Amino acid sequence: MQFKSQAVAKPYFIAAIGLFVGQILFGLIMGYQYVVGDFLFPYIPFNVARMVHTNLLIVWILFGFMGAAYYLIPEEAETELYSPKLAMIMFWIFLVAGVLTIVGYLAVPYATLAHMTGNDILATMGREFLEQPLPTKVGIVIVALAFLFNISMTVLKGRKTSISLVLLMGLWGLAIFFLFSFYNPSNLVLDKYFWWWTVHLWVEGVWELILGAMLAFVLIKITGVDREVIEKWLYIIIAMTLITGIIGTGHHYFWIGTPEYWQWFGSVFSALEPIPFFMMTVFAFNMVNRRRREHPNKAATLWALGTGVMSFLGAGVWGFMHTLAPVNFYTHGTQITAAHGHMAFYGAYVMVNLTMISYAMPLLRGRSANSGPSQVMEMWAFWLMTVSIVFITLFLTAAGILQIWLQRMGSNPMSFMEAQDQVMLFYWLREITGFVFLIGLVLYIWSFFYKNSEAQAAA
Amino acid sequence: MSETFTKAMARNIFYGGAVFFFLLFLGLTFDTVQGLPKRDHRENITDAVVRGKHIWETRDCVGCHTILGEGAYFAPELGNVYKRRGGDFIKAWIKGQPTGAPGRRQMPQFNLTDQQLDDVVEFLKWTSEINTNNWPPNIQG
Amino acid sequence: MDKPHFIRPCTYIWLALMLLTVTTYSIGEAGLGGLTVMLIVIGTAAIKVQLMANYFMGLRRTRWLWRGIVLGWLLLVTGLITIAYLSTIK
Amino acid sequence: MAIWFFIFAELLAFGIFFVAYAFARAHNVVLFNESQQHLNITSGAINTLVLITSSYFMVRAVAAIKQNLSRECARWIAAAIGFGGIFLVIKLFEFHAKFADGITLSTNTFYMFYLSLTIFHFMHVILGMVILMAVMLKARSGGYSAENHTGVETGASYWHMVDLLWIILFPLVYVIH
Repeated sequence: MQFKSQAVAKPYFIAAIGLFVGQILFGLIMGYQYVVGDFLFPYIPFNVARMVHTNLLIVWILFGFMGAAYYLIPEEAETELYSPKLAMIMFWIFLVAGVLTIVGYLAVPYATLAHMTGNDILATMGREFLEQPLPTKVGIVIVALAFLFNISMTVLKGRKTSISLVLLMGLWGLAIFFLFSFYNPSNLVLDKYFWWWTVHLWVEGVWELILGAMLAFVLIKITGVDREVIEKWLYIIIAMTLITGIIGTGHHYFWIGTPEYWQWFGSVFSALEPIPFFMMTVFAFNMVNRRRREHPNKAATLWALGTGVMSFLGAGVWGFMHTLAPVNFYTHGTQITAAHGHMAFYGAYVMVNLTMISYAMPLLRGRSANSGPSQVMEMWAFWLMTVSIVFITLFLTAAGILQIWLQRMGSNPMSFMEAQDQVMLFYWLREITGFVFLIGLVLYIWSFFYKNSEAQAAA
Repeated sequence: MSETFTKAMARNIFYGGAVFFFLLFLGLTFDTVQGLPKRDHRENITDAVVRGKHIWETRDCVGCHTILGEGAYFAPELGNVYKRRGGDFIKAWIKGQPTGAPGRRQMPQFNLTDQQLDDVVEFLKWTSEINTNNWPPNIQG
Repeated sequence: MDKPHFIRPCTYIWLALMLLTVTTYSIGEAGLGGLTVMLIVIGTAAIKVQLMANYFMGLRRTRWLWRGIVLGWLLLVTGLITIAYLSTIK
Repeated sequence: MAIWFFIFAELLAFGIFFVAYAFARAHNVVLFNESQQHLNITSGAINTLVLITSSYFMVRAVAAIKQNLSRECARWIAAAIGFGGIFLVIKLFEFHAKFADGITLSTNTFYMFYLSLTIFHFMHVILGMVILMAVMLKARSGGYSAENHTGVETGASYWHMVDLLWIILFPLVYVIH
């Protein structure tokens, strides 16, 4: 850790992992509700558990992105952070706002929460991933602006590298596209059209810039390969990301009332979207093979390589499976979408955050890497979590295919609930695998404390 | 053909490509927004439909159901439920929840007034008449 | 510094491309249709692209790999187009 | 090396669209043939000649810079940009005529393909001209030499690719049926 102010990243990482645990717990609750419908009803109905699960996911990934920025921007810009104090204030505001929102979801019926928080003035609630009350949404904008001000000023007064510029573009893009969540027209088609500007242009647009910048930073530090080479790869990868991803938004505009030409543009461009993820995998393995130093943090290297592979599998392959319009006609709104969602989110954004945390946390605690045994435990955590996500995706894909076959094909298709009863087996298997994932996560956290006292290697 | 390829060239391709395709996307968005009125029969958006959408959002129905295929996959698709079941069934179903059947998926009781129930049905009726390029594949949704 | 060797052939290539375009245009203007005409026109387009790639883009002077990819792309695209058109004939 | 990667990405995208056009036509031949009659084939042919000539100018530009004649190179690029401009003007007239007839992306599948392919290509011509403009300015100020002129070659290959795509697009959309 070269700069004092990088220590600001530590609370962000800790909060991120804390919220991650919360997300997985609610995931397990929902997984069980799929098989035992009235579990925890009426205290935590499924839609409330889902709000908590998805909102915790997004908030903990944002915490991870902010922590990563607070760690790598000073090091890239070779200067102290503009205002560590502002960063800490924003940390508490964002954490408190997040926790209050989750408590609000759980403690009060959603309609009451909406009434209490001014949803009648400006209705922005009740949409997937954007269920947050108005004050929380405004709070997110304030925190984001303060955060962007803080790191932008740091870069302005320091060295400007491609990695920090790309990260800034990604984070500024994230804040700008979040503004579309305030636009909620009464025409459902327009509402959905611009809702995707927040969701799709996040996860298949600017977030991939952030993913690329973070991965490039970690790879430079771990492999010691020349910065010029890594940053050239970074630019080509994110060029392909935006070239394919922007018009790729069209694969959400097949069936929501938008004109038919989107079926052609959406299919063609989103079919090309796996290319940048494939390039990222080749990039990661290429850099690690051509490494010029043996970095002691083997676990972080494994995470970096895993990010490439799993994001290509989850976002690329599983995305391509149901992105072409004729296929999507049948898979739209089924468990296939859920399967893609799980592996894509884990493979791209969860893993890149865990890569960053796995690389930066030891440095923040005064050593270049954790001890041998703790790294072994961390690798166990890596494989447990990654393999269980693969199985969850396989089970949901199987459930999805069967659901399509029963509910949408053939001469006398079943009703929704009849079809769901036929795929219960896969939901049981998914729930069990979810517990394996939890074990992996617990191991991951434990590995930071396990047998680390004596391995006090110099930072 | 020279083999050297500088980072500056890669950066220019990134900027050029991003701006190019974002402009193209804006153009397509302009054309879509222009053409939407002919497809989404927005002239039928009555006050009831607006109130119905507000109820749909403030009860977070999208937390369990999908509408036009988007949302949660825990409960049936409601984009075409009006055609599948009709308004009266929908109102009776909402009023009669939760079923309380052990082990079955439960829908909360939202205690909607009759006016609110009519509004929700109007919203679902309007949604079912959007030209979605004849999705879903069948009435089951 | 004498004139680069490739100016003269490129001028001829340019004229050839112009000529081929005019023939395609005249076929189109005459409104001719049918299998043979379609094959002629697609063949002309393929030749023009190959000339363009080899001479104008200078692929003749680069490693075999790049020419292979462009040629492969060209064959694939024109081949699939021909298949699509043939499927409508029978 | 990677400029070629970017050119192949463009070729891939256009290639998929060309094949999609061909197979979409296979499903409704009558509609495609009928709508194709309304296209202004003369304007398409002239545009092809214009672009080929413009490409030829870029070949001469590369030849000039290889002889260290940077001012002459800049003049050839200017000519290429000029002809690119002519292409855009002809195209705009053609689009204007179509839009005046009330034809849009949603009229029918043929016009959807015709408009999206030609507009997508139209924007590539504009992007190509922006690149050539940058290269010309640098060439005029002596930025290139016989030993170091990758910029000119890169600009030239991109411009040739844009012309190459049109060489396929013209017969495919305007002529064969």
